[in-house]
Amino acid sequence: MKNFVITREQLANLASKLLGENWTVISPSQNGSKYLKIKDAKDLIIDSALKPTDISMKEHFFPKSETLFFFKRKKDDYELIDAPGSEAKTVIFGAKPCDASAIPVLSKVFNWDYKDEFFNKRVENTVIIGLACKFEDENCFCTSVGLSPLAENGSDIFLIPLSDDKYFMKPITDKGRDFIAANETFISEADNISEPINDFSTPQKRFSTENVKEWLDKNFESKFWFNAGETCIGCAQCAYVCPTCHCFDIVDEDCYSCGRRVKNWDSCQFELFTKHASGHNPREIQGKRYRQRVSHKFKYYKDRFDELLCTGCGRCTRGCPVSIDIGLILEDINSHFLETINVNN
Amino acid sequence: MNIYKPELVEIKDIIVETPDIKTFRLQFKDPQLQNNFTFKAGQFAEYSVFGEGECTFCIASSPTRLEFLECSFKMYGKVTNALNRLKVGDTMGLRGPYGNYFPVEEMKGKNVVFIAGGIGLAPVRCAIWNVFDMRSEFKDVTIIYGARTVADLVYKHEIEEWKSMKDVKTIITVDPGGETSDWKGEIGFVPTIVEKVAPQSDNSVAIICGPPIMIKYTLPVMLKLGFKEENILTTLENRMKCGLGKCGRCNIGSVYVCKDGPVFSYLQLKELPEDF
Amino acid sequence: MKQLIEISKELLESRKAGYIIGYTEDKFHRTKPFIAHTTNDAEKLTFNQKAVHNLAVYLTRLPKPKEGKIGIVAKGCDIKAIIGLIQENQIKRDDIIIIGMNCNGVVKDINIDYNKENSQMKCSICELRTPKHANYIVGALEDFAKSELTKNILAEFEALSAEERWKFWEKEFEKCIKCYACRQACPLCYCEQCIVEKSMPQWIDSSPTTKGNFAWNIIRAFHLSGRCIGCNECERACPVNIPLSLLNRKMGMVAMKEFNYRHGIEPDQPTLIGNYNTSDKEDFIM
Amino acid sequence: MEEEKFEPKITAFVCNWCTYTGADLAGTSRLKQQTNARLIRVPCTGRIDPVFIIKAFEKGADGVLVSGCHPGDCHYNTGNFHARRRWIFFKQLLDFVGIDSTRLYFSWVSASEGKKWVDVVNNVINSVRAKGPFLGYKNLNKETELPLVNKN
Repeated sequence: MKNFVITREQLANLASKLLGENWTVISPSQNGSKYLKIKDAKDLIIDSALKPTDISMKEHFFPKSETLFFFKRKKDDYELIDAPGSEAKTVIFGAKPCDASAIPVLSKVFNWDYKDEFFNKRVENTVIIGLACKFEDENCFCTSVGLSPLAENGSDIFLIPLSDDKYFMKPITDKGRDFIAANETFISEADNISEPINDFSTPQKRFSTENVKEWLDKNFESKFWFNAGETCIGCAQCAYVCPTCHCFDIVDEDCYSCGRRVKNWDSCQFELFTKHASGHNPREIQGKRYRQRVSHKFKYYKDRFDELLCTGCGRCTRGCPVSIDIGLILEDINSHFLETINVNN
Repeated sequence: MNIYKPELVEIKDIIVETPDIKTFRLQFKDPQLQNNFTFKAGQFAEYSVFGEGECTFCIASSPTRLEFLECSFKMYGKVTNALNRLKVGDTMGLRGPYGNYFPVEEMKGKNVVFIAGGIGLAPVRCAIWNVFDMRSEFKDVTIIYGARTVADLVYKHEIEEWKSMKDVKTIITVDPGGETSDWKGEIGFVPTIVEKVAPQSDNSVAIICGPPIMIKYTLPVMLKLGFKEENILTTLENRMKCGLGKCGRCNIGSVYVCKDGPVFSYLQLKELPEDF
Repeated sequence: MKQLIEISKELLESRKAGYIIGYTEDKFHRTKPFIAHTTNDAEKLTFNQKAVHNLAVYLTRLPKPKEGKIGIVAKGCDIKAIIGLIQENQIKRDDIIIIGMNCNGVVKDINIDYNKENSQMKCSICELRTPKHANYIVGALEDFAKSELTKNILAEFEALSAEERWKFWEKEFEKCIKCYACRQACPLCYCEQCIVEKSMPQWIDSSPTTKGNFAWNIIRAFHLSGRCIGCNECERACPVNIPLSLLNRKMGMVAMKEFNYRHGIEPDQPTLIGNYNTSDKEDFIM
Repeated sequence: MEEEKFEPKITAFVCNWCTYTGADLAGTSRLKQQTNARLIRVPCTGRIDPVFIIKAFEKGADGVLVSGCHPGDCHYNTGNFHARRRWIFFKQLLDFVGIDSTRLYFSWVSASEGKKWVDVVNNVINSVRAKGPFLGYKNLNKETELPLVNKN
């Protein structure tokens, strides 16, 4: 396998060239709020130490609002018109491992039976250039969910900093290899340089997801949930900023002669999410809704798709208006599990 | 392929069942689709009124009668109210069929008991006609149907037809206080009537559908009568949006009701977390 | 915080309070809302400069205690919200026990310790550091580093042309993802059914498009006109950092200028919206 | 070219008891008025939720007129007093977010003021016509509209 090296300047030149060829170029924004479409290569941000953006990268694959089709009324009949899909070739520079690794996880639910072509087309058209992460705060727990600052899952190409200015460039997928081949003028081959050894401070592993799952298997009715969810105000910002939360709503918007059907982000934290027409609500209190969120991430999705629905990015904790820390909740679950083992022994 | 895009169907007929329940007879606008459309008893579909949204109901007609596709709905929210405003000849959207179905093939050679309450008769009716159209392959058939009042009974004409059939035992009941002066049927809640009728439980399959409270009290009666847990079938009515196992709304634990359901046996229900 | 814990323990032990809404600290030294049900829980109660959350939000969201009143730890901002709720007949003063906290300013970002940069503007102009209407007053007032009021952002913003203001909000509202965290974090947003959840007809588009976002944010601000008590929790809750307090402050200014009114000051004062005066100005009416 | 053809669309929310009757009187008295205003009858000005006005702009209104009974004449005694207080806030809020609040007109027109109604409507229509189309909201609609290619 060939090794490649790219400098910061070459990355900017590459972005510039792609912009010239009408590619959509995305990078974390200057103010750290989100992954942004950039218009000028000078806005490209490649920084390992960057704090995860306020909202995750998923919006470029699963947008907050997406037209499914338009409908046009014609006398007594209707015409359904497909929404023009985005065919633009897209590249994302500097994706955090905790963002990039969410894409294959999401892909499972969007493809397990019926295939969501809106999502798939975007994934197909996008080259994700991941970047090793040198950020850590008390909210991060990627190592606890089986990832790491060097996790390559989901990236097509992975960058590891060699110095402030130079990156080791590792193709991961065929799409990544093709991208490198197509842009080789910007990339140096470097057989004499080998993959840098991990000199990253890795976040300490805080809990075992196996333990958590085993506890969740048996404690659906536990009082724990009602304490954990007691101070939750049900605002759902956690779900909206999450790289893996994928629940959505489908609504129609009308304007007399034509209208559209739209798919919008939604969340299990809302009371209305599961409320039946009859008024019966399976999850009528916040504790149950909080249980659903944690269980879906660490049990249900694992049971169903053999993946954890969490990448440990810590966004939900950083943004929570009432400072609920999912990491601490999971640590609690972990220690509850260990207690039960000790009791049984 | 856009999995969220419905096909266009035309309303061929509207039957007013009760003041707030209607049945639509639908046909695909595209004749080829109409010819090729098949489904199984118990499956559901997504019905849309453009500009208002989509709504999930079971297909109420039998898969043995494919000339029309029927759905019955009760006016409750935004979409069902919009459906209520539609007229014969109007166009609406339909996606489906989705979900699993009643194991009609496996029920052959067995006694069949249908128990329904209120609009819960819709999915059961689909199975009833399916069974009737192959009547010789099943043993005894019993129908127990109840509603709050006489006016709330749906499919009134068909009920009369079932009653007149010799090889079917049809018991209709209304809740106490819901009867009229000339009411000749039973008076009492469905679970009580089931216990009274006590259908044969050996070599029998029961299909139960109705409001959650009815199901809750009927299940113990069925067990008491000796029905096997795997032979008590019901359909779950979780809120759904996509019907495709994507939107996450109908989750009960790791089960997607829209894909793994809506038909569940009591044996399966027992294993699910109490989240429905 | 010994005094706070002692009062709380006494209230819980005597069953005068069914539970106490307060703050606790986690192992990362972040202060967070906490409901103390037992005297053991009460040991964990605390109060400090990171106690930024407005606890009054729980008064309309938590189930009533089976026995006793609701105890609530409240700094100035929380008090204003509580009084506001009393003015609007959502709670009764007699149903709650207020443990008032002398407040020495609160942080903007809960993950960072208090300092001049990580402080809230509202604290620099606070008039309620020692809460009124409380059953108890706990803690001592100390000097704290206030953020400087170097410029009046509101006045600066109003000096812009209408077109510039529209452009500004267009850019801000475009970001909105309709998570409704602003609503949920607001102690004065307690409607059983919010207007965005009314679907027959759908008054406010539920899609997070710029158009729908304009409608939502304008109506949210309008519904808080003359009611907002200025705790800034909506802005802190917003995951995409829309400067919502700008709207709320403007509406607060209107209430002050036109009616000389501030919400959440006196429990007996009639609310502004919901009452009228025959001499209200009408120079804008043809 | 476009501007020459511009005819403003006005949505008028009028109260059932005074202004609507006043407008009726204008009709029965055969008073001529311009026809750009679409009247929406509501029970009382107190019933007019500001969200109605937002909706009107969303749906393409170039101007909105709100009209009801004179203060003191309200059929429900106090509806228009409550409404008046709300408008004080709403008008300034619209201004603050950069929506031209001069496109929002308020008036008191009683059941006997057919002539005043005609004057009010004509004034509103003329002044909105002078302002031109309300582009702010119209441009927002582009995001959710059927792409032009398919419009024909």
